[in-house]
Amino acid sequence: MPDRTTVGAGAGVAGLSRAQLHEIYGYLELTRRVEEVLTHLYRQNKVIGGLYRSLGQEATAVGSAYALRRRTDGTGDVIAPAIRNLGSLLVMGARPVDVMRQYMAKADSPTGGREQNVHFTDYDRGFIGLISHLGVMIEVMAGVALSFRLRGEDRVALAYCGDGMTSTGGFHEGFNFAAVQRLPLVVLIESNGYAYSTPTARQSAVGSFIEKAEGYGVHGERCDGNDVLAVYEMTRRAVDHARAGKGAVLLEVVTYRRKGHAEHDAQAYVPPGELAHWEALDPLDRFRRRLLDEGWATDAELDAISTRIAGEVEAAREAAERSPMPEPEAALEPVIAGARTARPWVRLPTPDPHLA
Amino acid sequence: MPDRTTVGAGAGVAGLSRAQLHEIYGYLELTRRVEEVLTHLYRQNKVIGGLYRSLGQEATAVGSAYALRRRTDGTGDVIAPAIRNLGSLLVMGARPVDVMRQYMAKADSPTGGREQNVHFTDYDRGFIGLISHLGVMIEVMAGVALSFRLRGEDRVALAYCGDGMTSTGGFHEGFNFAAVQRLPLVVLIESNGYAYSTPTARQSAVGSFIEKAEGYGVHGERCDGNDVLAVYEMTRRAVDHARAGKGAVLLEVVTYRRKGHAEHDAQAYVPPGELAHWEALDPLDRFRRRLLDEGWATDAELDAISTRIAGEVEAAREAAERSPMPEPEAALEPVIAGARTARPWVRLPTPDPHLA
Amino acid sequence: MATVAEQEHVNPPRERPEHVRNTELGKPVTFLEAIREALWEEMERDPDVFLMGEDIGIYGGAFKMTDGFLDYFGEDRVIDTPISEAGFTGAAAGAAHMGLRPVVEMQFMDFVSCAYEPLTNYIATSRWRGSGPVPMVVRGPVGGGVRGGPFHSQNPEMAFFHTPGLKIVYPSTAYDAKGLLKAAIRDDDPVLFFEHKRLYRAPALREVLPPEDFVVPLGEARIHREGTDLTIVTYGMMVHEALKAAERLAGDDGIQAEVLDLRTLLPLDEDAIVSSVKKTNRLLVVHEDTRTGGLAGEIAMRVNEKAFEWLDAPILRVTAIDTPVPYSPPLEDYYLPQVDDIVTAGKYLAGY
Amino acid sequence: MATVAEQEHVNPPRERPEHVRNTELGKPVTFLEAIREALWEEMERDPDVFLMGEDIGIYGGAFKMTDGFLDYFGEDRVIDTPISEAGFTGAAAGAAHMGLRPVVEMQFMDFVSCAYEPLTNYIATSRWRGSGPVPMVVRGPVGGGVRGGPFHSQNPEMAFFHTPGLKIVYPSTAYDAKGLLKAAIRDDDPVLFFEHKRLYRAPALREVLPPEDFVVPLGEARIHREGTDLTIVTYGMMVHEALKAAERLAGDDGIQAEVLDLRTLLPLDEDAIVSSVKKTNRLLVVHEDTRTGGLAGEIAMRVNEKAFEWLDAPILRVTAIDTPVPYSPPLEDYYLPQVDDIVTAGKYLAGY
Ligand SMILES: Cc1ncc(C[n+]2csc(CCOP(=O)(O)OP(=O)(O)O)c2C)c(N)n1
Ligand SMILES: Cc1ncc(C[n+]2csc(CCOP(=O)(O)OP(=O)(O)O)c2C)c(N)n1
Ligand SMILES: [Mg+2]
Ligand SMILES: [Mg+2]
Repeated sequence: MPDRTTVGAGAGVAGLSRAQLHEIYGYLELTRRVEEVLTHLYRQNKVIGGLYRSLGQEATAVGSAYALRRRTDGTGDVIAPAIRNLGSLLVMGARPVDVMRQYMAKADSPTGGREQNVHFTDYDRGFIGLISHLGVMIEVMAGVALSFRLRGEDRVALAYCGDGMTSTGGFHEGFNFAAVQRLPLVVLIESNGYAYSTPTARQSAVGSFIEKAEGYGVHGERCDGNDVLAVYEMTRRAVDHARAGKGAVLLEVVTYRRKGHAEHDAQAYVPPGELAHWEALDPLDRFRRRLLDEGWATDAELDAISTRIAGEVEAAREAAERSPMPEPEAALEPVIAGARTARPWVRLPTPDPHLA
Repeated sequence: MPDRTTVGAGAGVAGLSRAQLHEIYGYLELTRRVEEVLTHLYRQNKVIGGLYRSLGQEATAVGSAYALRRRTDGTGDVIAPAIRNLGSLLVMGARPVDVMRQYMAKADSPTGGREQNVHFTDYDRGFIGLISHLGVMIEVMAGVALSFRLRGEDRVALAYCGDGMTSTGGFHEGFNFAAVQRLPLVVLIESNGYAYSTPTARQSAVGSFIEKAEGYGVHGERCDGNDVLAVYEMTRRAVDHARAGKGAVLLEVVTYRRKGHAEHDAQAYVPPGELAHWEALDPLDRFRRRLLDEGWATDAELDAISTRIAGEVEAAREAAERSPMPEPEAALEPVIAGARTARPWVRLPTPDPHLA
Repeated sequence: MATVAEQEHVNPPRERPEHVRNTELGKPVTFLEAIREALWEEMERDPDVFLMGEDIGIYGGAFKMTDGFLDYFGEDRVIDTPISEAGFTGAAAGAAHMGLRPVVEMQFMDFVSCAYEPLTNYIATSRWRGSGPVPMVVRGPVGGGVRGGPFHSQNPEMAFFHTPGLKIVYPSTAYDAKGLLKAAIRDDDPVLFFEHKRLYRAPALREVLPPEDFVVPLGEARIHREGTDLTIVTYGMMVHEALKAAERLAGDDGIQAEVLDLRTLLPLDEDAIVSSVKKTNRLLVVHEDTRTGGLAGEIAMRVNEKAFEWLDAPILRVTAIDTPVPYSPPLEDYYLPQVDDIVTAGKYLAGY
Repeated sequence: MATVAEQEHVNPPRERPEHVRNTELGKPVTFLEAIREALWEEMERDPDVFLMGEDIGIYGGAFKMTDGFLDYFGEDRVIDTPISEAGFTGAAAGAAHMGLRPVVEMQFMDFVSCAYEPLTNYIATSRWRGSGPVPMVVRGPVGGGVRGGPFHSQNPEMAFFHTPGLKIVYPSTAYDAKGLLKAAIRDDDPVLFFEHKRLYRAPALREVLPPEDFVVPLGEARIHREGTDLTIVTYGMMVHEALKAAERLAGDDGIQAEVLDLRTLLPLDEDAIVSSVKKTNRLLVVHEDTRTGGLAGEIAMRVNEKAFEWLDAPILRVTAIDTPVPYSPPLEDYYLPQVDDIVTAGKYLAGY
């Protein structure tokens, strides 16, 4: 993997103000912090299902989402995260407490406990919750981009895609549709070394995913995914391209999944030295160093951000822990408008099959 | 479309003997002749379903299949035709009478009247009948190629693929699997201008499908599909590559579908002049001219071939017409081994629901 | 930002082409024309409605359903897609999320199997997952008897009947087809809309339709023929076979069969089935689809739950045999349920 | 040309790793271990058997089913695939055509929906189309109760039950799992093999299995508990819930319920169902799957056709509610059929 890393563009301050750079730093911190707290909750058996970490990939999520037009009234750009894009959601405006409630299956989670982790939607803030089935979100986001074109809105759709997800028919059909229709869709491939335990070389024979761009007749670009400003700048160019009506774009970032597929995965398949190599390329450390080296921030400023965020996350945890679990009958949440889900007759006080 | 035609390699006699060149000519003639007879039968309402012509594309089908190791004992190369690859089937050894019986839904057709047209299989001769659903045959043929590798057999699988079929998830998943596993699979894309009424530019934004090869990390090549020797040579190289264990290959031929999608299609969507342009590039005429120009055949020889083939096809037609339609109860043909398909109780002499 | 609605007003309204003006002119329409009118009128009525599918634009669709639509409504609202049923079905969901109302055509419904994953996992669950409604219609030709062979003749309703969150509509008359399709397009949930190819141009189905806008509500069965001796529950093409059988039963033996056309399969109009069975005490289910796992099963279960005491005879079914749809006419005729079969079963049940 | 068989003989047989030697050593095995042994033994027995799936090689599968297989059998027979369920399922069919016997793993059976098209159209019809048999197995974990949420908890049997040409197996004990999987691998037709996650490591299911090679024939239900008052037809995880309910019914009220485990859903063992119903005259179907369109329907239809006169009460069912599988424990517990529900329904029926 290491040999595939290109060093990021890092071209100056990328048109970002000092405050914006600090904000980006804050989102990186926030992402990592939320996941650390989730890890604690997981170990306490308070996370109900699996826990998926993005450790080492936060720059990808945060840098790319930060390049979008972010609104809270449903008029901005729209993303579909993949499982490791907690950072993108947070940048778009998702609240840490909601993420925690999702993981903890609480009644007041955005999905009422019906769905889990980052599988939740906020059209106002511009994110659409994925389902587990890999690939379908690329199709869905092609349609979101289509709606922008049909309505003459200059909005952009950004779909995140793992290296593994590129192998699905959904990726191909969805992206080809967007390419041929020249839709404002950016697909960002996060080449993070693995799909579960499967190394990228067993997923595709292609040297770099960006070589697929030509095969779809679209613009493609690639950068170091652990350099948050490089990711920001590249995504910014792609989003501008798409917004200008020049069609779909395929992006690739090279990064690395430093934890297992989910918390249960002991990563026994990882060759020795690989983790250490990538730890040294930690995106938070790198960005912090850069901010300090370039004089864009002081230690004190960054520490203050970290402290503030630690407090916010702690407050979110407390709130999430206090949240109730759903009432059983909330399972009757209807699947179609206006209809009620039939209750099992055997759970009525006096069972009567005429109510079956 | 015309602008996308590259003039074929046409590099000499391609290692083919005079007799082989005549044989190729014969297969081209045979393909066209069988389809002409089918067209008559269709107009007489003797073809039960639709009729799919390959007029103008015969060189692609014949030239590519001729490059394979053809056997009759199940040890040769294996193809999966698409709907316009009658010529490939004939080269592999399919009998014209069987093709006609398929179209006419006769009891003694290779599928007993259950399936139609070129949807039939002969493992001994090395062809696997497609189903209508586009894309799945690429997946299936990846598996055929896998079996060759697992068994250490130096056989090759060749799957035909329309420009339209490239848009399917099946194409992507099947070909990617073959690419990453370095299987002896050659996929030949017949870029014939249309998928039904949809021009290629609405199917994909790619300039030429061969640009997809790099995106799968495989070798790719492209040639003039109306030059039978160019197709032969290109396929030959691809097949040698695959047989040598160097992995999957993506080929593209540029050709043109001169009839509608099926006989009912009046081609109203075809721009003026396009048909005439391609008529002038007729692969049979071109090959005949070439054979004569190069002194590889005489008019008399070629006429004799044509006459012989006309006779053979006529005999096939007579035999196919004489074939009986299936008996109704042949519909009970079982779907799983050893089981019988339940007969509708209402068709038994004395209906008894206990036999339902 | 200009909405589609605003853009529309830029173009002055043009004259409808002749072939979608039959009802307007008081002329009878075929089943196919009724569907075409529904599509046309909904597109005129609501600028958020748009079409996607293979060859639906310049070609007007494999069955010419959308003939003339591209010219009138333009490329943005009549979109020729690549061959990618999963892709454009998934894309329809995305567009529907954003407030549009896509109607996608499967060239043949047999190919909806390629979109099985987005339909059953993403689309059907969206509302329940809190990702909002997915107002979209997937429509296309279904059914056998047209010598289409195993991949152009399928009745794929049972692939979806088991999925909470989907609706399935399968009309049998021109009136219902028009009214149900309009209702489906206006519905806030995803609807699969099945159009039997043998009904498309059947002369006997030509009908003069009301000139005014009308819908037929989803989820309501319809009694096509009243009867007292036997209930035949059916849908689609088989409604017409059942009606023929009912005439013969009445003529030959004085058996009065009630023919109930489900029209919407999901949600199932259980009340209509149950009340007819309570009247006739005998139930025959007829479907063109194969036997094992066909819709008859769910109906049998519902009647057991709600009207067992009223049953004077076993619930029986007349269906296709359990194989793919064969191509050759003698085979396909054997495969498909025939009027004779319904008559035989009807007599059997009436005499039970 | 070297066949796989010949190649194998080149490698001297090595010692089986410890974790597949339980039965050999007379030790009890879990449901999961029984399946693992079946896979291992079939791969040893028949060099044409090979495995494909996501993360089944070095990782040994998401549930560690194929742990150690890669080392022993090598990369050619234990193939880690790209994420492409349709792709490798279709590829399995191609390999099966050529005489191999692929066993593919769905990481979760929920993802078999991605392979719906090749399974129902290509694979199921192959023999009938004259393209020869497709001896292959698609296996993987199914079922809820593990807090997996809507996409890691599904019971997708009804997506395939309607397709002539497929077989569906859903075992409930370690013995059956081993014997049925062996039978499935040796079967000449495509088999879907469902493994309930809650059974995988359930301590109560540990069993000492016969050391010799055995199969459990496909298509045969099994009576787990004899009874005279009521038949409970079920399968998979619900067999164990039904058995618990039967004990309670016997203890509380002296109601003797017969518990029939279908084991194979397709082909359905109609004879076993019918003869049990003829004995008990009452039928309750229990399935973990959702209600509408679930397997109960077909069973109701078959019993109507074959044993209506024997029914003293309506056929009833206890099933999941008609929604996706919810993630949160209180919701999922409400969603799933519970022992209490079976007891309630059993009492109701017995007293009918
Ligand atoms: C269609 C489908 N098949 C299998 C899975 C199981 N699965 C979940 S995540 C995953 C690996 C994804 O890898 P990648 O796309 O590279 O994303 P990453 O986890 O590396 O971020 C797999 C195989 C799935 N969710 N969907
Ligand atoms: C999955 C699927 N969708 C739609 C169709 C209907 N259909 C049959 S052939 C065809 C066009 C195929 O075009 P192409 O692949 O270019 O092959 P050509 O006909 O040009 O040889 C279409 C859309 C189908 N058979 N399968
Ligand atoms: Mg990855
Ligand atoms: Mg084409």
